[in-house]
Amino acid sequence: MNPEFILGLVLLLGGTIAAAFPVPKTYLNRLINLEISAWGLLLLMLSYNEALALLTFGGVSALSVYIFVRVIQKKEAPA
Amino acid sequence: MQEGWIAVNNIALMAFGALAIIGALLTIVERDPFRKLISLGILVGGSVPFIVDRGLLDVAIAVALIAPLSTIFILMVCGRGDQ
Amino acid sequence: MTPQEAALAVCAVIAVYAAIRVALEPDTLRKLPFLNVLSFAVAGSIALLIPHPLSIVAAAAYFVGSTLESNAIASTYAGGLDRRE
Amino acid sequence: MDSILPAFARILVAAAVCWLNFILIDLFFRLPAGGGVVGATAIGTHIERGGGAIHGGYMMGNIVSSPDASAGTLLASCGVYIAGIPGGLLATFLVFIGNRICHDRGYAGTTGAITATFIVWGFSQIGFSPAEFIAGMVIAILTIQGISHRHSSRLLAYLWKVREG
Repeated sequence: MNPEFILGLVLLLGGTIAAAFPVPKTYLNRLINLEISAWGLLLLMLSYNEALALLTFGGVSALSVYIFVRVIQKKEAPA
Repeated sequence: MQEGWIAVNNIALMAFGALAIIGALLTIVERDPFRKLISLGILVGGSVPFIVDRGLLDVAIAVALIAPLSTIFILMVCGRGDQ
Repeated sequence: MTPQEAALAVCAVIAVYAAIRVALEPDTLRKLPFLNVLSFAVAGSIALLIPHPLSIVAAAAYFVGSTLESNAIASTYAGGLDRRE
Repeated sequence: MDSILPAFARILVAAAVCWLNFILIDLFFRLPAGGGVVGATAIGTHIERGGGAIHGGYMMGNIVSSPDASAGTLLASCGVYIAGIPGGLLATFLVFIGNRICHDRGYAGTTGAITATFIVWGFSQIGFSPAEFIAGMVIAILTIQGISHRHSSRLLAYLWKVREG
């Protein structure tokens, strides 16, 4: 139980709840709150000392944010 | 002296953990997207020293360069703020 | 108390102070100078935590990334995306 | 080797040296004249709206949105702390690359990093530690950007008026 583990769990749970129930209920707020839980998962992986997993997760997380952004742009565009 | 060094390191890491908690709470509480992204910057600043303290410096470099990239991606959805 | 410990303590205290000032500032664009103070403090403590040659690169990468983020937020807030898009 | 001054007094001396270094170089490269990018101009306007002076606001906006002499001083102190003079020159190169990424010419940051490298190295020969200069630079940027935007922007505008003559 090192500090990274506890901090990661707190961030993961808080970010997930905040992404499920965002206060102004927009897609953008859900996406930003999802970033909190992404950082919590990164700290959780850090507590197991997995360097390769951290690198891969960082890259894939940025890629998935880009895909979400494209989806939101297509959804909110005036048809 | 060695114990003193470890103790100061631990106190500094507690401060950075507090930084991450402040950033996460602020990101959840704020309502404007720009203010949420600035608070996310506080969260990143609190998390990177934990990666450095483990000795994973290459991971820290990659993460510190990828985090602003995803912020810029999110900014593509935000319109301009109220002047 | 060695110089490294004193410097690390100063950096950590200033980082927490800057975060509290960011939380209390009402104007959105005037939050960014406080965020800049925070990234100075974090970049300094990255170099102070582990004295290894690669940590210069880590501190510079963190600092440049944070500056780029502030720049993009300020440009988008001021009026439309800049030419980076 | 033990110096007469205690650690925190030496940190304050280092803060004064770093403050003079980066303020003089930023004034020399005309940072308060105007915003370099759109975001810097917007930050200056908001600071003026909050009761500050416009030229000080431009300079604070430029410090926020591109690595200038203050960032050069900090990273050069980190480099000298870790690896001596070569570390400082490596930090200078990284600051130059960072300036290029942020759409800036990059003269202020590079010059500040080079002068700071030799200043910090010189002070480390007479009993100061480079770690104290890292903390000193953080305190120096705190006095400009983090205490009160109104008063620091007025101080910077006054210095800019003095430099303009």
